[in-house]
Amino acid sequence: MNTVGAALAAAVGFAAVAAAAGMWLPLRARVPVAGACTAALGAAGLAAGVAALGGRTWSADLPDLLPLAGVHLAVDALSGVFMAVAGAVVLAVGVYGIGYAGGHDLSSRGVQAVLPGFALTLILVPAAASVSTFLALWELMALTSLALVVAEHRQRSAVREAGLWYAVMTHMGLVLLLVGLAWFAAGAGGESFPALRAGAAAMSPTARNSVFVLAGLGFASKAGMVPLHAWLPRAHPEAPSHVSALMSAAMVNLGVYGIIRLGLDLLGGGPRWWWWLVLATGAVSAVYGILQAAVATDLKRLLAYSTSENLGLVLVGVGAAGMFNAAGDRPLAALALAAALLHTVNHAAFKALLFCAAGSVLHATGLRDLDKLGGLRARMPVTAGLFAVAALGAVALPPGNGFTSEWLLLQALMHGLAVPGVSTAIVLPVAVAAIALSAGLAAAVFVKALGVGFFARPRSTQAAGAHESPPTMLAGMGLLALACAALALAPGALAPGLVRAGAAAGLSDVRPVSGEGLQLRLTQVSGSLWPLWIAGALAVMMAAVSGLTRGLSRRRRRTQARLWDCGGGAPTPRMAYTATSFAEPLQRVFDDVLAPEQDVDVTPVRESAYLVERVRFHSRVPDRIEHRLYRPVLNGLSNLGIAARRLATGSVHAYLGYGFCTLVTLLVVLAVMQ
Amino acid sequence: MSGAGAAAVVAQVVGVIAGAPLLAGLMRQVRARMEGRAGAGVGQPWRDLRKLLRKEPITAAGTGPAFRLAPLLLVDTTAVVAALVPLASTDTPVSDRADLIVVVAVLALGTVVLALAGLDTGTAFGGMGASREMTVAALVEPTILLSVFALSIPSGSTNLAAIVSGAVDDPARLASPAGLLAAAALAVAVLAETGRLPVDNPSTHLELTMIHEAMTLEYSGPDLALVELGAQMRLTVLLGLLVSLFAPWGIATTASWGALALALVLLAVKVTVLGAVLAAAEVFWAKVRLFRVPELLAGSFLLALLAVAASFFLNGK
Amino acid sequence: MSDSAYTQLLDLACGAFLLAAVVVLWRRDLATAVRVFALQGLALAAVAALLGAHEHRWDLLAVAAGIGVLRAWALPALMRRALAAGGEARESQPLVNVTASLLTAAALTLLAYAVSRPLVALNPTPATRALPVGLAVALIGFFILVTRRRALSQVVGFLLLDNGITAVAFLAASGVPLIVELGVSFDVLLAVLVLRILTTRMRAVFGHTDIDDLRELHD
Amino acid sequence: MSLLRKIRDTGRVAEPAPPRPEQEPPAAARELGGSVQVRHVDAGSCNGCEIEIGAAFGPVYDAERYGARLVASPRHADVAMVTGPVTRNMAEPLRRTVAAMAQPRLVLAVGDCAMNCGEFAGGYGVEGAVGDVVPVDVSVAGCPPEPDKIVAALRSVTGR
Repeated sequence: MNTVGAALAAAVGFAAVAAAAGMWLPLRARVPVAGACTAALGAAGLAAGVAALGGRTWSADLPDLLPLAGVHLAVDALSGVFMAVAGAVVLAVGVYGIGYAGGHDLSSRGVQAVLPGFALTLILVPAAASVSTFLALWELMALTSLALVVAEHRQRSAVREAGLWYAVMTHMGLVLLLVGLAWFAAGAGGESFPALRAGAAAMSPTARNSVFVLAGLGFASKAGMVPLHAWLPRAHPEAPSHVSALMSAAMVNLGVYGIIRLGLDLLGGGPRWWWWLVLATGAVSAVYGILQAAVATDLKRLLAYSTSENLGLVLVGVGAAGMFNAAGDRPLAALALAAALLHTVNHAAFKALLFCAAGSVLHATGLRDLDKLGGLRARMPVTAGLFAVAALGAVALPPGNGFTSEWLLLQALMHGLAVPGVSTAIVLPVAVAAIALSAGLAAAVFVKALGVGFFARPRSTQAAGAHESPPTMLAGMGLLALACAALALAPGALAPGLVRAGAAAGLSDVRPVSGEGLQLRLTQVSGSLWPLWIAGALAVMMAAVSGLTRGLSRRRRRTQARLWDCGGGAPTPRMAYTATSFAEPLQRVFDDVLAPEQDVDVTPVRESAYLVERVRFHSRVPDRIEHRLYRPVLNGLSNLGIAARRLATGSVHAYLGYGFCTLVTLLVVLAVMQ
Repeated sequence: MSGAGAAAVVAQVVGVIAGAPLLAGLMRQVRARMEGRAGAGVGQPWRDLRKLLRKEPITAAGTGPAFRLAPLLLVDTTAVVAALVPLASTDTPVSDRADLIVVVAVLALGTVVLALAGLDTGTAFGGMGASREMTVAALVEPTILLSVFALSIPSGSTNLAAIVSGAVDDPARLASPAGLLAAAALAVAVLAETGRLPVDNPSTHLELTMIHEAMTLEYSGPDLALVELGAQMRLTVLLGLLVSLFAPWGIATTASWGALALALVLLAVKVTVLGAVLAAAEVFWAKVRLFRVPELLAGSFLLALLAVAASFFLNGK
Repeated sequence: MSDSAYTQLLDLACGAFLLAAVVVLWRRDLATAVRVFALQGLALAAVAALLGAHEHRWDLLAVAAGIGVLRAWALPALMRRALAAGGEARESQPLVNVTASLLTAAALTLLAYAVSRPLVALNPTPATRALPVGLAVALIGFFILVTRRRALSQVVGFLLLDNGITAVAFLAASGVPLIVELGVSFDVLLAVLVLRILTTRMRAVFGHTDIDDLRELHD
Repeated sequence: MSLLRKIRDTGRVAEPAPPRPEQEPPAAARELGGSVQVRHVDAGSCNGCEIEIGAAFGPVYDAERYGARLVASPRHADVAMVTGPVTRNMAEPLRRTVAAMAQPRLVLAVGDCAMNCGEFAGGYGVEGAVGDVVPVDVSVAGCPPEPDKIVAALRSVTGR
């Protein structure tokens, strides 16, 4: 029972204690104790992940725990990455939850008991080593997260609708997963992952392709990829913020883990078109997600779409890794996979912090709409500062942590041309363009979120009445900010772990990335990134420039003055740019992709049609894919339902007749088919 | 190596800081002469900066740290880029850290911080400028990164020193279609990034047509000096980058003092010529409506994509 | 008991079994239907007894006796009491006229033979060769359920279906374990009780037991 | 290319610079050191002075060669070039504009209306001359003043 096993056991123990505390302790003690135990659970998960990243593998079989097939657990470096990420996020969110759950009705027994369960499943899913264990934990995760998503349904009716969407789509994904993995287990003649690995080669290509596509669709919908992303921008805004932080920073990564484990490790790579599909979905999700984020005015909906974008970038990395592996260039594949994993870690850090900050804004003002916020920097300086740190990570610019992984991803794609084949020559530039566009738009999105949301003056009474969040929330967010800073300045520390994870996923053991300044050493690729040096240079140069200007300028006393109002009287907060107006140029540039809807209704005065009493303008940017894809499907189903209702005539004979006819036709078919 | 290399870095930074206003003055002078005016002389920008440094700094009520730090960060990021980019010599202590993607990202950081400052004032013009600036910056990003991709193919790395020394070794690479296409794409991207004429008119007075200028309406005194210096330095560094990428003759590849001095002189000449050509060309251009800018950027994106395709299909890497 | 006698008796029993089902389909009069159903119960008991004797398994004989008691005497008695409680004795105009139903019964029997050919090929003993008969009776029972209007004929159809299934069980695998047999029989008994209560309530409400009046169960 | 040929043919349009005005620049202008950014404020003018100011910054008189430049925001400006009598509704905006300018700042009153309400003296809508609303440092007489007088006034501020 090496450190990984001990840590996991501790995690399970803490989860049990936390759940017990959540259920039975009185209200006042319940939230702190449950929160503390959840944080300890996260710490244990983090320890397990880091130990696994250090190279220690561990496996365990508990035959009697799950009735038929028993529980098989195995932890290697690849699952270590995702366990460490989940553990760290659970640790921070556990601490944050103590302060956040105080308000709303999140301190009820149900929520406080289910949260540790959800956190535990997040840590255990990467450790599953057999199809039945994996599916059991996956379903447990889906159920607990659903219970948490609808935690606030008494307050807002939209929560119920979001919960419905979330439940239906997660379980449709589970069905796909179930069919895919069952087919795989049947084809490979074994249920545990080692058996699957052994049997995968013997399976027929059609079986392998359909297993990958089916299970891949299930995992892609969990990762929020575009055609199946509709639940993400609905569930995240309605879920309590610390739950959506957990979901966005840890749960969606498991979709990526699934694709890597299934595609690269269990199925052993597969043909090139698989990975072209993964890359294409990732790129399309990245661009579409960030476009929707650019025009979103609800802060948490914006962050949810940004999750879809970042996961898209990760899948571009995974797709590239698969393509290079399929073309035989294993070191480059290891590099692309390392980039994808590093971006997953970075995204988890800054996205969790963003959601926690959005939660503390919601906690303080009760608002999520950026158009009504504003002026929070003066009233909530610490939250604004932490949001800025996370936004710096999210815009993927140098001192931030998002930049290191995006740089690595671009290096992997840019040096993919050495791989023979025309398809890579066409796919890679388009992928680089997609990443670049999404990075550019991400910058616009987070300037909007930070600038419109926090700066200038408040545009509503609630925003004006905002107050700083309680200390535990700030502590939770502080932990995440430290993680962001550490990842930004010293990503090299993660390099050996990522290389081991790549090897565990079946790629080469050549060390593409080395630590100490995140150098790149490959046969035809050379390049190095010195994030610490860049941050240092920026700081030194800043000091020099400010010293120089202070020295040269004659009048040093700063005077306060009113804003320049073109002489027409003090500008009211309503004149400032809101999220909608900020996004208007982008919306107009991409209007054929976004298809915004605007309706103006004019109510004339009763006496004469020429005198207008009131003009109401309403503009909305619907999610076009939902309109084009989901609505027809739902309409089709409801028409089918209506048609089926006509069958129910009420006569017993008709019903018996239907049964009889189907039986007879089936028998005829059976007879004919012999 | 370190003596001459370090000197090269210092020379580059000082050269860019000192030379940027002169280049701006020269461009205004060329433009004035072509418009028949006498022009205010090349030293006018320096006089403006000196006067602004003497004036009283005013901070608008209700603005936060973003408003105060943005001018510093704008000059700071451009100065760090000036240190990184191999304008005068490719063999400097920082040349292995000069990655083209890092350079592009550091410049983008300056744009983002200035946009945040525009929003921080809370005035209508600040928000408008920030929104337009971020839209243009978001649309320029694909073009720049694809031209970086095209440039990195022949030398196998995105490290600037490797690209430039590679270009110095075999100049045929620059005449190849890939090189020309990448140059055209990067040129349009530089115009958009620095807010020159087709995209944004730097010398406009009508607030509604501004992009870059609208964010800085609230600055005065030393802050305004830094903002103007930052804009001019950004133009100089990017023109220098274009010159060292596509006309690298005379750049010092060895760390000898003589080569360094020659390289500095040649750099100044080349950037001056390029600035004059840009100023002359601007006389013929008019500012494009904001919603025709995406067409311009889409065109340059296509050029960059063709550059990548050309470099792949032609030399059959 | 010599093999040839055993096979002849078995075929005789199965023939009677199938014939009873056809006669129930043919005759519209409910009393005769119940009587013929009792005969079919006896035929089924005979099949079970023959199998038990042939394979010298005493539990089978006990099961055969149980079936005989239940399906030849108990269920018909219950149905006769329901008939005696009043109401019409004849089946009103069924949905499918008698000739068409007889032709359908023929088609169903052919279908049963076609479908069970692979089953018989598995282990061609005299018992399994008669398997299609059980399947045909089950299908005919289902057909009666679908096409007849009277509640009582529905009961008869249901019981025919069950007899068919039990016959298939016996012929294919010489009977199901005792426990399963007991369970099934008990279910059948319960079903008949429920249906009997249904008929009495229908008669109380509608005055007749025509199924078509149960129309409210739709939107 | 016809534009290029036109540029070559027209050549320099700006007239040779007249000698520098010998009067001392006002106290506040000494720190400007040859670079003046001007913010034009129309406080109720009949637009005659605006045309002349336009001519002053045009190619012929070319006030820019002496270091003067029109800017959009008073924050950037050193000189507020005010034209026309100050009407009642422009009084407060004019005060706010001058207050928004960073020290050292000057006010340049252009035209008779700015100096002493000119034609519109005593009008019911007129608050007074520019001098009554904000302290004036330099003033240019004339209705409208010739462009070279405006350029001379600007040169007295820039000192070039």
